[in-house]
Amino acid sequence: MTDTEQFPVRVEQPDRNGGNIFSRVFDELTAFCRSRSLFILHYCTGCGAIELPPAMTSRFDMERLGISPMVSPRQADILLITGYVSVKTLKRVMLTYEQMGSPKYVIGICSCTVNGGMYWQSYATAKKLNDYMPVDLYIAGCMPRPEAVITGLRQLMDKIAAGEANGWEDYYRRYDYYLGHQQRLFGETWQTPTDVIAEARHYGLFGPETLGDHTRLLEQHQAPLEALEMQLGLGAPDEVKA
Amino acid sequence: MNDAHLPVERLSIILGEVKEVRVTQKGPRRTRLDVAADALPALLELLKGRAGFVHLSAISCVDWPDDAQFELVYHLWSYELNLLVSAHTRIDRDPGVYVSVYDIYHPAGFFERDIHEMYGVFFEGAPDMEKFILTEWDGPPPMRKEFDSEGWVNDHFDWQDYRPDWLLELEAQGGGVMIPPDEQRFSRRGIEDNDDAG
Amino acid sequence: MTGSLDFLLLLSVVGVPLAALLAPSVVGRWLLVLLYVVQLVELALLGSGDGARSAVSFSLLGHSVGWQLDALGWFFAMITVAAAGFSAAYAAGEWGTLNARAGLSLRWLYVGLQVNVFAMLVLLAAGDMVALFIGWELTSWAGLLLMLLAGGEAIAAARRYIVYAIAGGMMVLGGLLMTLAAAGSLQFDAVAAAIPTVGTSALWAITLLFVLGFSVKMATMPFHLWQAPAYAFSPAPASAFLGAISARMGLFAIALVAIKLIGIVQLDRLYLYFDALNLRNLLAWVAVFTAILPTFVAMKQNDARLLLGWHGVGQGGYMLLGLVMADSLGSAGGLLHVFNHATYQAILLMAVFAVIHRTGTADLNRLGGLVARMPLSFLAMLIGIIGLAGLPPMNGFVSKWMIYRALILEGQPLLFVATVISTLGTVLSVYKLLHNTFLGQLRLEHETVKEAPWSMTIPMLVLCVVVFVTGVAPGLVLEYVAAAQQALGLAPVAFILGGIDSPAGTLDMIWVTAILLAGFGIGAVLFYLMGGRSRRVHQLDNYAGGHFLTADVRYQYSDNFYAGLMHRIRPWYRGSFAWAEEALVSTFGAIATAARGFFEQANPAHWVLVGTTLITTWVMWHALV
Amino acid sequence: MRAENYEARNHPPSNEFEINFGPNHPGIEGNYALKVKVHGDEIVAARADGGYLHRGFEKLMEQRLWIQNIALVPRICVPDPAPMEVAYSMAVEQLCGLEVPQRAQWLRVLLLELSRLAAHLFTFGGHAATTGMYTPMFWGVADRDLLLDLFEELTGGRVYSIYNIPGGVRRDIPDDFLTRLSDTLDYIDSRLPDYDNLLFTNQVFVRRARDAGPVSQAQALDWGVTGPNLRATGLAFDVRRDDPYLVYDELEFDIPTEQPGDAWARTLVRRGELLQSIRILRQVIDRLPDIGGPIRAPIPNPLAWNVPAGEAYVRIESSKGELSWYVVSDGGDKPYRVHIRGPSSMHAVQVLEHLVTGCRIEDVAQIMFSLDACPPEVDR
Amino acid sequence: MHWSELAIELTLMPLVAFVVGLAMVLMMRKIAARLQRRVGPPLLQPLYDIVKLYGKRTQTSHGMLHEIGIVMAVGGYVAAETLLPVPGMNGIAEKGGMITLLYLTMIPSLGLALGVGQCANPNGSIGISRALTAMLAYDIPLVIVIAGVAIHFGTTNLVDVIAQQQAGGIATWGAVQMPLLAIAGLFALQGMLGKQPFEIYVAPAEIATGPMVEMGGKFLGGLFVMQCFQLYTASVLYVTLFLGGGENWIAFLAKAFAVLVIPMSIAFLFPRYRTEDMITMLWKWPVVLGLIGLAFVGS
Repeated sequence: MTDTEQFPVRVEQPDRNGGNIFSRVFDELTAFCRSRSLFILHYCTGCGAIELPPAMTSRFDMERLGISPMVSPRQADILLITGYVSVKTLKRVMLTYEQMGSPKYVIGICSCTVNGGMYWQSYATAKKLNDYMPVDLYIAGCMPRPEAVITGLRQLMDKIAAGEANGWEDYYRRYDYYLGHQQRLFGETWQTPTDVIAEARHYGLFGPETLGDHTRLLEQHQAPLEALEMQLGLGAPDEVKA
Repeated sequence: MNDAHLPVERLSIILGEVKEVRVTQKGPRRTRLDVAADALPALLELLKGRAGFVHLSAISCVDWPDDAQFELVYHLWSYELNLLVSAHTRIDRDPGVYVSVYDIYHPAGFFERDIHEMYGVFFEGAPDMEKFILTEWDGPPPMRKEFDSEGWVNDHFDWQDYRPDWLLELEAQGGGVMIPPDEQRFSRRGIEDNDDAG
Repeated sequence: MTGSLDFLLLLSVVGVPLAALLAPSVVGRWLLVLLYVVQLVELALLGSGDGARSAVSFSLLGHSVGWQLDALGWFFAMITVAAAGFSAAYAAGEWGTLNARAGLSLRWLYVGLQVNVFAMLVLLAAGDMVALFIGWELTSWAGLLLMLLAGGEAIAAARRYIVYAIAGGMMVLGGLLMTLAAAGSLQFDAVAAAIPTVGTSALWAITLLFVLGFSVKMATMPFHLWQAPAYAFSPAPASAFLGAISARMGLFAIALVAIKLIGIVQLDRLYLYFDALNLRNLLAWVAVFTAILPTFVAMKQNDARLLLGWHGVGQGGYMLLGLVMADSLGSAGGLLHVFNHATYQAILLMAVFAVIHRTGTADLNRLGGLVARMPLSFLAMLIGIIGLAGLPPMNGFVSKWMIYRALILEGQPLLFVATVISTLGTVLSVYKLLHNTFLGQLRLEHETVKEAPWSMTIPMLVLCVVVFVTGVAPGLVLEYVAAAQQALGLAPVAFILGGIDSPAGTLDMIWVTAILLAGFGIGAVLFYLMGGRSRRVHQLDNYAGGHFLTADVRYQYSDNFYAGLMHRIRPWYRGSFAWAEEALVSTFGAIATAARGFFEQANPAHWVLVGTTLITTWVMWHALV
Repeated sequence: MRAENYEARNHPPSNEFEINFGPNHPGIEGNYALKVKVHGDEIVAARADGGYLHRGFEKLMEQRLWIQNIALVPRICVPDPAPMEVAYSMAVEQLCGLEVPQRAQWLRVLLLELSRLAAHLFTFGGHAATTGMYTPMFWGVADRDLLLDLFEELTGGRVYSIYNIPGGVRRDIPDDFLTRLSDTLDYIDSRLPDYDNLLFTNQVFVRRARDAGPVSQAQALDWGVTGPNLRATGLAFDVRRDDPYLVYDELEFDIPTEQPGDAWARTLVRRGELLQSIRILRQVIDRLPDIGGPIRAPIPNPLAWNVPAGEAYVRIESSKGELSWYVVSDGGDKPYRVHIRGPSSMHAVQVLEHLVTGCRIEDVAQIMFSLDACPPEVDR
Repeated sequence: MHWSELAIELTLMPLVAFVVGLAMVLMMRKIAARLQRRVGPPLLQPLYDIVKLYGKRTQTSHGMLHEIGIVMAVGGYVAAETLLPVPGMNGIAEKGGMITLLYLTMIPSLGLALGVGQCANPNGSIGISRALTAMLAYDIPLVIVIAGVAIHFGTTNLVDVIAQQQAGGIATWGAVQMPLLAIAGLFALQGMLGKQPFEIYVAPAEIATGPMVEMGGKFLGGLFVMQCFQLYTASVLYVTLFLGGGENWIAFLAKAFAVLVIPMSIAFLFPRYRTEDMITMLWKWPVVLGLIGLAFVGS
């Protein structure tokens, strides 16, 4: 990472001319629908969350843009980091982010997510969100007004429709980088239940920087969490349990 | 209770029975008591039982490293007398152990727990000394004066190196804030250094 | 080889010492399974009809006693022998070996099974009322053999069963004597002819005595308390066999006496309150309550075996209800339900015992998530509970549909609603069973559990096929049900291969299943072909309010599964149990008083015990010589 | 989470299971967690888990100048920030012996009561939403937004106003502000019947909220319950009246109380306070034009302001309950020690744990929202 | 009927149900928006949601049953729709009848229950336990209503039921002939749709949306599709039983949408009951009304 890079998120432009016309149309349609239907995770990580209810309710009504809140990370598309993240929260945010289904987008709301904001001195809050997860959009302000939040979401919608909001791919492709920062803050034996490397392999999102020193460290420590596949083992056990 | 002085007088009558208490009248509804550490629980019990100080508003801890002491302040409110009493006591910073007043005031549970994790003061007899806020914190008790918050931050976090285009342009033209991010912040240490120098 | 009832009974009797001889070895057990196959073939060769009459007959106190297998008996006999065969196969392999090592006497088990089959055949083939009584007593005591095997909890249940069985036997004996007094004969034809001339009070006495006596075995209310624990704690094959068919002997006897001999028209004669409630309606309501209450008791159980045991009691209510409707659709539904219940109850008990075999517990709070480790048992249980809950496309749906239709056609909406309440209760209860056993969190101690051995899964899976096939094409079974209906003197049901074809509502299960499978197919296409590939994750990768789920956290909802419902209906349980027990106590009081009238003895049970034993021995001696 | 936590141990033999309410859960207010052990649907044990919003305010404030801290303090309680500013300013004033001009005191009352109104409108919606009724939330938050417009006009900020400074307030009211305030109050008054029909007299809501999380008066005093939650148990105590600050002793208002102390009573008390706040604001509108004078007392150069050594304990009534600040100065340019006692530090921890234990899953969220606990106040 | 005709009907009926269901979902969200004094979603929002969910790149599954559960939930409704006559198309309605339909509509719930069970999340399990309890609660009035209708028309065949109602215009409609049962039916409808005050099994604030807790991507998309079918089925069943079915498509759709306005309007103005209160509510008034109605039908 060099200083000239503004955001360390590498956007890989999808090949928009590949495939047949049918699949292109289909991709366009999906991208359009993705941009028109955004589920926000209901997780108030910080004080910026106080401006989300106004943005959602009668006055600003985010639902007219197809944006609605969702409870579980499995259902959500957008992770709104609404303000400062304490280290304790950041762990949960990482867990939640990894549990969300891709494509997923992270929006950092409030100045605190950009550079620690007014808590730059605080021992408890993380200063730079994009060290730990790829951030697609920052909405600065303390706290940004609902109009700003909605404008930011509209920008995100445009980015999604144009196929540019690909921070989530970056997380898979450069997992080692993000994991390194997480390990620095949370300790060497840090492990989330989601196996990001296996996921990257499964979905073909494997990149040259997915693996590295930090993932090696992870593999040393981690307790394997493989899916409970159905097993048809029919061998005889050794003892009677009746 | 039309006469505002009446509750204060009632309080002073009760306090007259206790020795080794220094009473300072700080306002019409504020009284400061200074008491030795071993006499405090009995005083609280007396205040609760005799003067209706049933509400423990807060327990504050102040760190005095120069005296090697912690000051514990028990703020009590009486719904009968409409009077606030702050009972101050001091304990040794090392080993930093005191008795819990949970038996007298249940709200003390939270405050003692809080002081324990923030200052490392252990309260004997408290029902619950587990961490509450700093459960995943493995550094020293952060509220102690010797804990250097800023140093810890510099050790553990990176700083955003983002500079917008307009700022880069300004800088290219010789304007803007040219100080690198690491030197931008002014710290307590820096000011003290300046003070010393001045 | 042509079928002959004598040969069948002989096979059965010979089976008893054979079982004692062969049971300890694996090969021997499979040979015994073969014996059941032979019995089944023999039975099939007999055919469903009135042709098979036993050559053995004798005279008892001037009444000739003989055996004849009619279509009704044949229908029940087929189920009995098949259930025994499947149970025997289930236990033949690893289950038997391992449990024998653990101290279970396989000799007793197989002998008990065979004795039961024999006793039931004797009952089902009864050619007159004395034979019926002999068969009845044999069946009652034979059941005890299986219950006593497991020891422990089963002993207490068996002790309770003895009391009930003696009481029931006494009532039947009383009914027999009353019939003899009223009709002067104990031959079916003579009794049937004499009944319409019998006075109301005598008819009341006869009907009540018989029905109550047989109800004990059926475990209809208020005699429902004994059955679930007694059947549940027997060893696996015994439990499966008993749960599948044993209690249905009571239904057979009630059908025989109340419908064939006394006649449903005669029941209408017996009013309680003028026109409002006659004995038939009373029986229908008893049946409905038998269907409802045990179902809701089952919902509260935490032991999988007990849960199923209580359902066994409840399902009996449906059969009785269908029978007493006595129109072609309802009675066919009731009889079909006997078959259906036998199939899926056997599957369910086998699946539960497979789980016990692997994990050592049937406690629903100590299981969970086993679908990943025992998928075949899960499949079996799934099909079983779809059948038990009466959802399409399994066979349970067909029989229940027929009963519903009959209730609506007969203009009994309240009974219909009550029946549906029971069905819904069943759905709730079986989901709890499935969820707590196979779904949810896999416990750490079960991570290494393996699927049950083939010897246990194959009987389950074969039965699953039966459940599905007879669900899709109920006409296969309805053919024999119709014959049984004719044997009972009822109008046979108008069936087609796929179900029922009647002007006021048709059921064609072939269509329903086809459309359902097509729907699933479309659903599968929509799911699997559209959208991205899915990836399986570990159960700890789960939503926990944003927290990390760690391995030592119990993350499974099992105990008091329907807590919300229980908040509403828990007070009603106490009420209903109190009521049922009171009813039971007063019934016993009535029986004791009645018995005192007959025998002028303070403790009639002993006399009945001694008498029954003597009669049985005597009959056996005659039959064998 | 550390890797060893995923390694196999034995599951507990108990039939209880664990459910976490929060931090990512709609049944919890803000970023906070309540870990409960459940048996059937009954909570058998509850454990509050905070610290997700911990920023170390008390430490931060020791590192910043007295005047810098005024920007920091409203962040301590997000839904109701104004009382924090006022309390901090009052503490500094006490330490310096500053006399706040009358007009500034009235303006502070105006700000505090507006903030209370906004906070209560927010709370109703939250409480209703936990019982499955979302419409009051949509209405309440939208109506609250009108109040935020007033904040913006008065202070420049929608949520964090940073309107107070030690010695007074930052600016005077704009032209015609009082008219617009009066209009907004009229509007909210006119909306109250709608709220009554929708929420406060809704039979299903009453059925849900009644008997949920009841607190007796004795228990409330024992556990340090304050504010509306205490008044819902029948004790008519309000810091504004019984330990008056600013100009509250010149204002007429009642203290609404209810007896039963359950979620329903707590919500009703807040509804009563809404009316009282409107009443107070109307009095402010009437009297403010007649009160002249400066809006702040002169203070020394704030960047080199050494506050005299001493200590001050300030209590005020926030919308959640008794808010108190203990500020110690050693005579330097930064506070030596600041201790913030948010009302929620009782409500969200001990009281919540007590009330939730033994209740049902259905009521957990409702109890938390009806206590109007504010997690950032607990975590600081 | 020629087989090809039947095949077309069988294809069209679920398709129509889905499209109408999408419109019903939109209507529901629009009604909510109006009551909450806001604009609400754009016209194609339900479709966007479903396409987006199916188009998710990563799909998290907890095992085969989790997937099969969704297949059953959608497939069960696809099958059920062919038993529900619409104007001009009877499908195989004559081969099943209302009892079969009633039971077929339980299949999706059971399928969903299986899928949720595999997720190993107690929130989901509690949701399912509550959903099944709700089913027990609303099915009792529903079954009373169905029994009443079946006895009134003397058949369980839905085609006959419609034909009899359309024979004499509005006067022979079920709602006119059996007003009490029609009212009881509305209660059951509210319960069937799982809307407030009977919305106990999604309950976000209590159990984090219950059954949906571990559903993401196309799993949730499947549930959204299922919701379309559910709205359609409930409303069309009510129209068929009480409002004379559809004489033509316009009347049919008008009735179907009009029926839904009632539960939707109620839904957003009430909180949810606790489980036992919901049971009391559904076992008290609609059952009493239904039984009285049943007595009138029987006589």
